[in-house]
Amino acid sequence: MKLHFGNGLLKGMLVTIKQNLRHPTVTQYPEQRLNTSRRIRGQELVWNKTRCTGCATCAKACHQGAIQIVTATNTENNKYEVETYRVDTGYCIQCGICVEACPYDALFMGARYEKAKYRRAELVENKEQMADSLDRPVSGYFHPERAEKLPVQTLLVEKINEDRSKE
Amino acid sequence: MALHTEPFILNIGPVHPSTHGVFRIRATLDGEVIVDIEPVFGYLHRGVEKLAEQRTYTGIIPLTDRMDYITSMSNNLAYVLAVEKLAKVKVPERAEYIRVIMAEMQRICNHLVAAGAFINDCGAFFTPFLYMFREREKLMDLFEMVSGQRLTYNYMRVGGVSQDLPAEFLPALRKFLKEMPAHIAEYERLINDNEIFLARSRMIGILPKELAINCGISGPVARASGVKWDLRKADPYGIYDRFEFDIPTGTVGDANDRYTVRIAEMKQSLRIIEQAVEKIPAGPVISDVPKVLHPPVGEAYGHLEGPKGELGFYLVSDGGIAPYRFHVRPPSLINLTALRQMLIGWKIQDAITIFGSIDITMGEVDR
Amino acid sequence: MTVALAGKDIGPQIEKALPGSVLESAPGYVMLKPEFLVQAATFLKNDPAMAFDYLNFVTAVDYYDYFEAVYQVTSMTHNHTLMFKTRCYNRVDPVIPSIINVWQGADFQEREVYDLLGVYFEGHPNMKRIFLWEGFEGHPLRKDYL
Amino acid sequence: MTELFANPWFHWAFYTVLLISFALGAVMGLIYIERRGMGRMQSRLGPNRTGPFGLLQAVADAVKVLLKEDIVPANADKVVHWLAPIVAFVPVLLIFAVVPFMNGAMLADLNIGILYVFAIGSISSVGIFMAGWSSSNKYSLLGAMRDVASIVSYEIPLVLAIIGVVILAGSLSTNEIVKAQANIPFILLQPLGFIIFFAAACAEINRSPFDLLEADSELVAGFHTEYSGMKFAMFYLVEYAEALAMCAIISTIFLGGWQGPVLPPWLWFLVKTFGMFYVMVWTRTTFPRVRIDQLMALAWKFMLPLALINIVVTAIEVVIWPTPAGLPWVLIIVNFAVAGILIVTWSRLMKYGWGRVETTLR
Repeated sequence: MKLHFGNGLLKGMLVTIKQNLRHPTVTQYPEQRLNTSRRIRGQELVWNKTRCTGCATCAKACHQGAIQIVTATNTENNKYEVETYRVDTGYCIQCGICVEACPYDALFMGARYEKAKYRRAELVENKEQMADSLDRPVSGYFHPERAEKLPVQTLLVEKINEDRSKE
Repeated sequence: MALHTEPFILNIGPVHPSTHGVFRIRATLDGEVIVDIEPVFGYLHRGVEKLAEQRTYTGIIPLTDRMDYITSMSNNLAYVLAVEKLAKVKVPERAEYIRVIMAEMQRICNHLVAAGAFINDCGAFFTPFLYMFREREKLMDLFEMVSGQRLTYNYMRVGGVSQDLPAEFLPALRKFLKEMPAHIAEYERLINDNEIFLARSRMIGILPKELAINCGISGPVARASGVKWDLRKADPYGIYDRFEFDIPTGTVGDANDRYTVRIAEMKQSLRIIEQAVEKIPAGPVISDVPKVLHPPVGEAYGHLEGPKGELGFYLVSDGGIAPYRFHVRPPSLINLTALRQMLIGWKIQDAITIFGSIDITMGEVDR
Repeated sequence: MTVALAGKDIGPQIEKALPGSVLESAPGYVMLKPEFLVQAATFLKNDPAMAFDYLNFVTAVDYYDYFEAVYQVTSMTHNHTLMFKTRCYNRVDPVIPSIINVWQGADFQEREVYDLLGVYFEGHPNMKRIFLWEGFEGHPLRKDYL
Repeated sequence: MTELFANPWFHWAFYTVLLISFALGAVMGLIYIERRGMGRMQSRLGPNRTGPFGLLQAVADAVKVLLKEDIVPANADKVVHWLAPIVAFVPVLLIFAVVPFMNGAMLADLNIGILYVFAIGSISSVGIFMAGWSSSNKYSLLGAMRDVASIVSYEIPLVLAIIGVVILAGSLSTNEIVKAQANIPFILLQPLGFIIFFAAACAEINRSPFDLLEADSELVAGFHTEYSGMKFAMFYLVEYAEALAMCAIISTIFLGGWQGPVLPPWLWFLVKTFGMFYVMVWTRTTFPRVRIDQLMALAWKFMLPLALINIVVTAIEVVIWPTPAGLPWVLIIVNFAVAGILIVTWSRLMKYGWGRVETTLR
């Protein structure tokens, strides 16, 4: 077997030293944030109170059993309403099947992802915590009409190329 | 006077930098030489097969994500193929193309991890690993764009895929396809001719062809031993018969062959993706499948050429909403069958190299 | 394209080579008698017209009154595949002969089946639990295990 | 001031303090160079949070490690376990005694300086072996065994590679060797010697590609697997102090030490030392690790004969061209040609794919 000792070693060393001229790939995370995917499945669910009919399709679709839903008739105005809607985000694996299952577009994946908690009990989210609001951005997962409004995802393919052209 | 020596038992793992998870090799050593090994599994056993028996056919897809977490997309596809075979579901044309693109992207993704980790096991201090992860990151961006997550995609559905590709996906993928060959060339320059790497990997851990077939070994490991067997050619599932690609094979079946086969397969995957991107038609991405599937009574074995080997799902249906029996043919586990024959006689350092060259994911071995 | 051989065609051939070994020749599979399993497997592997050199998978299914071991084999030379099965009606102490000497690939899979379903494969040199620890009670994949 | 330095006690005290602070301070610098340099080569940034440009990262790490609990394994040989880091650290510090920072600026200008370096330098492997043995951990023991094997083998090419330089310089004193390089650094006259010395030094101080004793991909952390807190910090310090010492020795005997134009001599010395270390970082970034038997083979079958041939060639050259005046171009060309031819031809004798041992369980 042929062997020119040192040839391959030098070739490799050339590759590594050349990296010094290129832009590093990394992002300085807390300061420098990239846009996530428009379809991001964040660590929460966003629930729209007005659209939900309490049909519990999401709870049936959830194979983790993370969604608890209790509906009752309100005797005062004789309306059928959702009494409890609770998601244990500790059990939730963010698969998005509940969102796909919802026939009334009342359930969305949230776009937030920094949701670490100190206690397991805090991971259970109730109706109020899940409600659709401004500080709770909704992801475009399975909802293309929502996805269009979100910022475009930062892609590494494009980011690094940009940086290289600047140099 | 001969020195009195005793064999020495070393537990490599379950928590060890090079066992790719929580694998344990109970090695009997004579000095540095391995005399006997016993692989010990089960540290990541989660009972996927039992769990799946209580879930709907759609609900199992996220479980398959978590089996081999490096190749989630291929796992999804293999499972979905099995269910489609069982329930006789047709898949729209566009979905077939999307599936091919995704599966091949996943193959590149896996081979980048496998090759990088293998060189790391040879002792390189993370440089090839990080270079390869840089490109993997680009692919994961694309996966994230499509499915919303970076590792557990849950994208395939029975009868198609969950959502159509976003508009910005194909341009980004084309950009990636354009720059990837240069990156592969860079890896090759970095390590392929490196004498130390060759000395560590060439003619090490030879797996003979007959043994590979007899042990049921599949995927790049078998192909490196000269078994020209690729389910994409031998049993073309989906629309693989429409694409033109080669099956790279090795000659001797050593660790270096397994590495070079993976690099060559990445190039072939790029070729397939290029063809698929050219030809992808418009149209629906999922056929009309009921949300809760009731496949007819029967059984089906759906398999595909996963990045690690033949990944198959054997499903038995009793007509209910959940499979009666859900069995996985895990390539990672079965590729380890010949591990003992491959390791005996080599040194501990070689053991790590050979083990790394097989490329397993513990999530799939133990399930 | 891999040709899935019909059990109806292959069953009689196995029966011819090993009289009394085939119980049923269904379209999708061949049902073998457990006593003849190893011989039939050897025949399937060595017969030049069959040449099933590659074992896809081994598993077992619990049907309450019997265990069914399922084998899928492929021939890389002829590119055809066959599924054959065998049954064991003993629920307390089910035993099926091991085919590890025919296809070594069955090694871990038979151990897995033993671990999770409790079907003992006779003739396997290292028949012990693979995923669960020694001393684990019961076999989780059995339908009566809760 | 001069009288003050003439006082041996003052000289001794001054240089002792200087050397210890230099060793400790420069180790911080080396860690910074290693982590940042390697980070950039791996397409990332390296530590950049603590202090300006991450300069204080090493300090922060040191503080963190010192505050950690000191764990001694239950089955460990406690006394040996405790002594090991000290036994490993002290000899490394002693090496600096003969490193000339400027003309004559050294603790002791021994007339056998080079010999002293290697005599002292290999003692730290005793400390490493003590650590591996006393930890009662199999990985530690394997790592320590590998270290002893590699040290024993690599001492020989290491010393033989230097003899060429000693023949050229005509002295064993480090300061004299530097003075002899006034015209031309010995790397040009001894290219083969330099390559062998560099590789052997990497093996001696266990840097990649010969870092077998702490091979993180197979031996977890080698001999210091069971060390934590302060004692771990000591080993960390030993590792980098050894690298610093070796780089200083290489720059002294091959790169002309403090000799150099424009810049002050001590700065030249530091630049060369740190530059040499950067080369070590560079090789560590690029190369995989060799196997233990390949490591031995490299020492005995490749470096030892080449080092011997190098001595013979140098001796012949010294006889033919006794005192080269100016830049001896002929010598340089001949030496480089000899080095190239020898490496290429000798490497053809090596082959891939050996190392399998037929074993039976005894």
